[in-house]
Amino acid sequence: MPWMLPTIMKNLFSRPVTRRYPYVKRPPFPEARGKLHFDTEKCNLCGACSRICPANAIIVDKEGRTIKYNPFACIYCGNCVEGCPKKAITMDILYSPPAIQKEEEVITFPPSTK
Amino acid sequence: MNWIARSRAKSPWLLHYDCGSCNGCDIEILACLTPLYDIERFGIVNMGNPKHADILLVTGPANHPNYRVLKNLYEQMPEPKVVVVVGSCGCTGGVFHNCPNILGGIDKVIPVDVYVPGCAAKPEAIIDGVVLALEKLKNGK
Amino acid sequence: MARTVIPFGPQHPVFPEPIQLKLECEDERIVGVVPVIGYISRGIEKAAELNPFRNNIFLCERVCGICSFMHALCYCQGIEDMMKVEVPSRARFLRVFWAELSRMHSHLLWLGLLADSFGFESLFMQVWRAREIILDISEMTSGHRIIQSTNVIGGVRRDIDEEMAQKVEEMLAQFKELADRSILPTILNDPTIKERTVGKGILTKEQAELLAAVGPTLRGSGVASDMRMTEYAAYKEIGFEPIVETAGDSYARTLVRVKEIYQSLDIILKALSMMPEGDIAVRVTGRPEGEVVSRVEQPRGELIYYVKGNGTANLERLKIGTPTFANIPSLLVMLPGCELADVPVITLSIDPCIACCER
Amino acid sequence: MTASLIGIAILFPFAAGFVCLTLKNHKARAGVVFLSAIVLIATSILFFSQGTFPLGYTPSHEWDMAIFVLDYLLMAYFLYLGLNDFFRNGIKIRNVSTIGLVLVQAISLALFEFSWAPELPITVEPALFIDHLSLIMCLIICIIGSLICIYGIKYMQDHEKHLGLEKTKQNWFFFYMVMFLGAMNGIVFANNILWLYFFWEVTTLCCYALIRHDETPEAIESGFRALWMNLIGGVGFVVAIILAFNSYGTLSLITLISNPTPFLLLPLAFLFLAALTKSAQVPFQGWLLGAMVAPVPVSALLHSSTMVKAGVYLAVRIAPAFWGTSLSAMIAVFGGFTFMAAAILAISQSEAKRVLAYSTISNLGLIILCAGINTPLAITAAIMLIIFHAISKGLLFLCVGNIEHNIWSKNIEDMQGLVRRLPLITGITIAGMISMLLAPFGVLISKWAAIEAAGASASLLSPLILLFLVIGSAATTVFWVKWIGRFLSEVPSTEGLKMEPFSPLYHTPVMLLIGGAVVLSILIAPVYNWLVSPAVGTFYLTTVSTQSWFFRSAIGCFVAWPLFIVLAAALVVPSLFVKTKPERIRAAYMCGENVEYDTPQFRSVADDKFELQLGGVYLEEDLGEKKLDKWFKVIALIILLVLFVVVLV
Amino acid sequence: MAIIFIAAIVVTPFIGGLLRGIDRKLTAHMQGRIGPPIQQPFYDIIKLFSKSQIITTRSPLLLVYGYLLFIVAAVVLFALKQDLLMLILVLGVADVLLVMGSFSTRSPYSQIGSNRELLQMFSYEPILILASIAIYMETGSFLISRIQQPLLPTLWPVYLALLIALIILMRKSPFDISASEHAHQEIVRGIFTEYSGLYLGLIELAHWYELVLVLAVISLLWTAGVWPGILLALFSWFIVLIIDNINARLTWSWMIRTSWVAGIGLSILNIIGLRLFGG
Repeated sequence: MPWMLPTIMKNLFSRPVTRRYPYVKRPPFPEARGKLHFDTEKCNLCGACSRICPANAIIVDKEGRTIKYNPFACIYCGNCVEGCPKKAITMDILYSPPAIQKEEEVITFPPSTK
Repeated sequence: MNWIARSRAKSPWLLHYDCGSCNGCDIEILACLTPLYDIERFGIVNMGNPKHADILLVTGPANHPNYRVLKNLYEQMPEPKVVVVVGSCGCTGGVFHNCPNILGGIDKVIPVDVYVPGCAAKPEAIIDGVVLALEKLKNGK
Repeated sequence: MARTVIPFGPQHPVFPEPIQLKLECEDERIVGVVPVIGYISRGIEKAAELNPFRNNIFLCERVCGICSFMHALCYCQGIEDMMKVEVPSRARFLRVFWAELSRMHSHLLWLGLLADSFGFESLFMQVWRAREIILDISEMTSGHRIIQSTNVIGGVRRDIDEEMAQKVEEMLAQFKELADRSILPTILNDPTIKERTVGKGILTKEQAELLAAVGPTLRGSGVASDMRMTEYAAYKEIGFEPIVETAGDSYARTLVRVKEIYQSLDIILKALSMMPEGDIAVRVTGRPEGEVVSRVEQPRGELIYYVKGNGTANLERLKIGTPTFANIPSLLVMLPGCELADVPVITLSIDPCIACCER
Repeated sequence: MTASLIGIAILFPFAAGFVCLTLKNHKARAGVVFLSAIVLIATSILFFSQGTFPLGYTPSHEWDMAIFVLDYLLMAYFLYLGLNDFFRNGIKIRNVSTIGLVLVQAISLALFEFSWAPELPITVEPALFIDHLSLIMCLIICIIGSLICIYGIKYMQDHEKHLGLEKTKQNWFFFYMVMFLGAMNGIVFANNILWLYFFWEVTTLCCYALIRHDETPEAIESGFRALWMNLIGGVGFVVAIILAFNSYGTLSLITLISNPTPFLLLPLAFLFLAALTKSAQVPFQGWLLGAMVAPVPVSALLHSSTMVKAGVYLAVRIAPAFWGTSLSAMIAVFGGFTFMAAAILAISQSEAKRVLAYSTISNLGLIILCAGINTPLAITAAIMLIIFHAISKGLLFLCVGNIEHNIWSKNIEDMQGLVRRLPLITGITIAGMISMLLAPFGVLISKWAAIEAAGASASLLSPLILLFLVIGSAATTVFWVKWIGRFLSEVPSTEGLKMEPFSPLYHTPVMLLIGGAVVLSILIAPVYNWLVSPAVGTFYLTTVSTQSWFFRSAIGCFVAWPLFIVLAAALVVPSLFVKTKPERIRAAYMCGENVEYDTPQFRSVADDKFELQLGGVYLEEDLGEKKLDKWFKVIALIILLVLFVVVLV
Repeated sequence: MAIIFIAAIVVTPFIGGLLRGIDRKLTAHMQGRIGPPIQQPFYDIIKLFSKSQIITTRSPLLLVYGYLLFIVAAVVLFALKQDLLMLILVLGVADVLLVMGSFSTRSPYSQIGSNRELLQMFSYEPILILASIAIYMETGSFLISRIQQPLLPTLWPVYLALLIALIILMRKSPFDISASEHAHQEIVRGIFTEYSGLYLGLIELAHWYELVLVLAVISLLWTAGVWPGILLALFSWFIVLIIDNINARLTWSWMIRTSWVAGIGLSILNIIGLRLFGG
């Protein structure tokens, strides 16, 4: 009945609100939570992030000096960012892209200088 | 042939099944249909019926009762079909990795073509994932 | 007479989430309903015993994506109670802010689904278009559209500064304008909507009390009961009156939720204006010991967390009592006698959240 | 030649009936039935090919006397039946009304014949009058009736085996069955109204006896109901005879019809009353529904070629006499109301035979509506409906009988997916239903003609008639298609169809009938030219032309055979293209909880398997018999009352 | 004649498909979206034709061809300006075949959908038949070729009734009960649940024919020249789109009530009027 009529007529004669996503990308809000980045300079491979990760997405290998980060398990909560004693983890504002293969990200650290 | 491939890529119909996610990805899939994202631009329609669908969008990790439902639905879809998993928990188990009733990622039940990470995945990510899936659909898998 | 026995769900376009109703109908009149739940049972309560208690916040947030903030809030309030932590008052106001924001988003989401369940596609689109504004506020203030993830034990993780508050107010005004113009008049007046909802799925006051319905389902039947009346977080300072409708049908429940959207809008604005200065969190040390019951008002009704700690980093027991689970008995009273076409409408009128319900 | 053919058509069945009665041996009896069927079919076809019509024929006057005596004997027998029941079971509606109605009939007839009539017995020249309408009826009776009798041979064997009877009653059964055909031939040939009346009452007797054949309490009750309701028609008949003779001085039906006068309307109205009780129109539909307790061949016979067809035959026969009067318009309204009411009531029925019964009542209402509209196109529609309805309905009853003997149920819900279990008979049944339901089959061509005729009718009541017509035809679609749906509702399976064993006595009649329905529908133009057009042409100017086999009336055109080509293409094309490979077969959609593809089960509570049950729509609450039946009866009675008031005024 | 014959078969689906495409575009715009491109229905149908076939039972597949062929037959009958009433009966045949087809699988939703489709026929068939009779009363013939004058001035109540039938036939809100355009509905595409791939494509194709046919029947109400009729049909089509977007879906009992009281009522009143005041 006519109660919706003004709205649809207004919509019909004005520009659609649709954001043409793949062609027009709106930058995410500055506070948005996205992919993790590990700073190999600051990190001392203490493993705190691995212990507090609720999704088991970070595996720290102290001997091999690598961090395995699985973006397909990460829940983007930011717990590791806050829990890192060295503040070595930062969060991107962009989400991890979809993929055809689930590939873990392996961050390799330079050999220990100490 | 070219026409067929083109049409396949231009007219993917979705089937969405929630396998035990927290709902976050589900409502983001629904949000994709709505004016702001409007995936009908790409000819995508949410069908709700496996027999009409080309893309199976699965959210959430597989568990025991869902396992067979998912298999049934997948079986009832006509070829060519692709499976897109939305959300970290569907990809690997995610935050539910140690829940007792969880089998793990969807790929333990049916073959998965595209993984969309995120918790909850953003509509943009879902659109990206579906576009990736279209490439597969185009070639008739 | 010929009887029809069919499965309604788990994969069914009406339900975004899997639940099955085993329906028995004569012609299209429902004569029997048996709900089948457990399709998305993940075992979160058990998993919560395996995780460190601080990590459980993230697990609880993912009990249900729609009301994730409420779950975390309830869990944090429980732990804080147990550990006798005094939460800073700014944090309490911020909690109210996000709680009401997620209530608005949840109710709008539900309103869209309801519109879609009776085939009113353009209303669905309008509602979800308005909802995007709320989600933008959420992303702007917390970093994510739905899973705000701002609770920690002892307060909140993020702050809202003056500039951001200004922006939120602008966006809310924009939302209000949109809702006033296109959504509210349709829902209040449209005869086809009334045809589909008025008198459908009646739950009387007595039945509602007897079957322990909660949330808008209960308030739609004329019982003024709302956990916010217990004045957790900052509801005491802000002040709160529950919204009650007396008809007890699907339309009454719809009205309750629509009015709550406006109420939440007011509460958010109040919270922003009354927000005191100060810390947003206190540092909490130690391990939880003892047991506690924590209750908050989720968009769907009363949410109960029972937490038992034993002095270790892991909890001994976490029990979640969810509103949808409490409302299913009422649903089974509402459904028999209605038509098959009304099943989606009535089912959605309790706003089922299966993810909550089955954990 | 013609005289002997007439004699065979009427008397041979009586004789054969008596032979059946005396024979105790099943095989011999079957032989006699078979023989009489062949004789009757041959007679009717010979008659059709030899005769020049219309023709009058008067047998010797002894026959008049015989019929005069037999009339009273018959009434005495009815009286005996009523009294017998009265002394055994006490006062009941059934025996009181039977006794009362017989007495009214006998006394008024006796008063008329013994005191007013100038001679005894009243003779009419010619006593028998046969035109194309009679011929069409004769063909229907002899061919379809005989096929039903042949079917009855095997059916009654199985029926009695199922009931576990020790002593067979088949001799009585076939006595009445075969005699019925003779009486019907008598009705359609008679010109002397007294003769017509006699044969009319014989059919009532046969009908009563056949309905109570199984002697269950329900069968006896139904038999009596058929008896007394038809006796109401008998009373109408007697009144009509007296009135007609009073104002006209003759009992020649054909004279009455060809010289209509305003005085005639009242006797015609009473004749119409007789016709509509016989045709079980609302509010007299009770007896025909009750008759469903009888064995299937009886129902088939009552519905297709005998009994109820006598009523509509009479209505169509006397239609020219009330052409253009208000009675005609009221008859159309009455018929239209029955058409609608019966079709709507049929929706809520779940028993196969009751659905068929309501469908018959509905179609007879349509025929009466056409008689009431009374334009050449309408009468054409009425006659074509009589033909095609007889074929299809006879067929459907026989099919249901066969199905009943396979699944031992008459409930539509039990016929779910029967197309897989009994492909042959179910396929024929569906084809028969489609021939009742869809264009371009004969029934629909007739319905098309009826709607166009109703639209063109000049009567002020035509909007009302149209309303009944459109709602009725929509309701017809609903109840047929949902039944077809039950048959078709099958479970996916990789196995091919396996035909059930062919049983000649069961399957031959139905195959002949469905063949007839299809062929006659395709050959609608020749059928019209050879049979219908002359029948209409006796009293009306025909307006239909069949150029290039299109059925073209003055106001419209129905192209039947091109649609048959489409239909043939719709059957042939897919059977060439559609290939079902087993690996492509999937389960039906059950929200993902289907168990196996070939079982109608789903998983539900506690992971158990549950049977999927699917009921059709019955709309019991909105359109059920309980709710509507009494209202329909009241409205029909009011229409009937108005009809008589209109005539009197 | 042969040219009309072939043109009717070949051109009609293109018009129908285009109308469906514009329909989706306009609907999207009314909802504030961009919507699919206008050629989207053609993409859909080609995709459906190219999908692998999965089947439940054999008989629906057979009946789908019948459905399509009879609708095409009805279109041809219209193009050759044949009897309007016969055309409606042929359309009825097509719909019955579709219903029979989806009855042929023991599947809960397709059975419920078929039952509802039957009730839809129950609702709109009387309106169509009465409309043809009203047109007859004005022109004196059921043949389409005899319609020469604008009928709308005297037949406007019939036109309103036909709008109700048009909503039901286009499967639009508030009467899209047997298989809705809106995916989130209680019976999962109801009558079409068990069809897939090629057969769903054939049904879609048949719908295009049906849409054009019904609009063509409406255009008969104004036959002065070519354009007024077409404009009337397009206007009605647009009205239906708007009604679709401002209403909730209703139940079947409501549909029968509306179409009988309003649809049949208007038509009958119109016929009574014609009967009383000339025509």
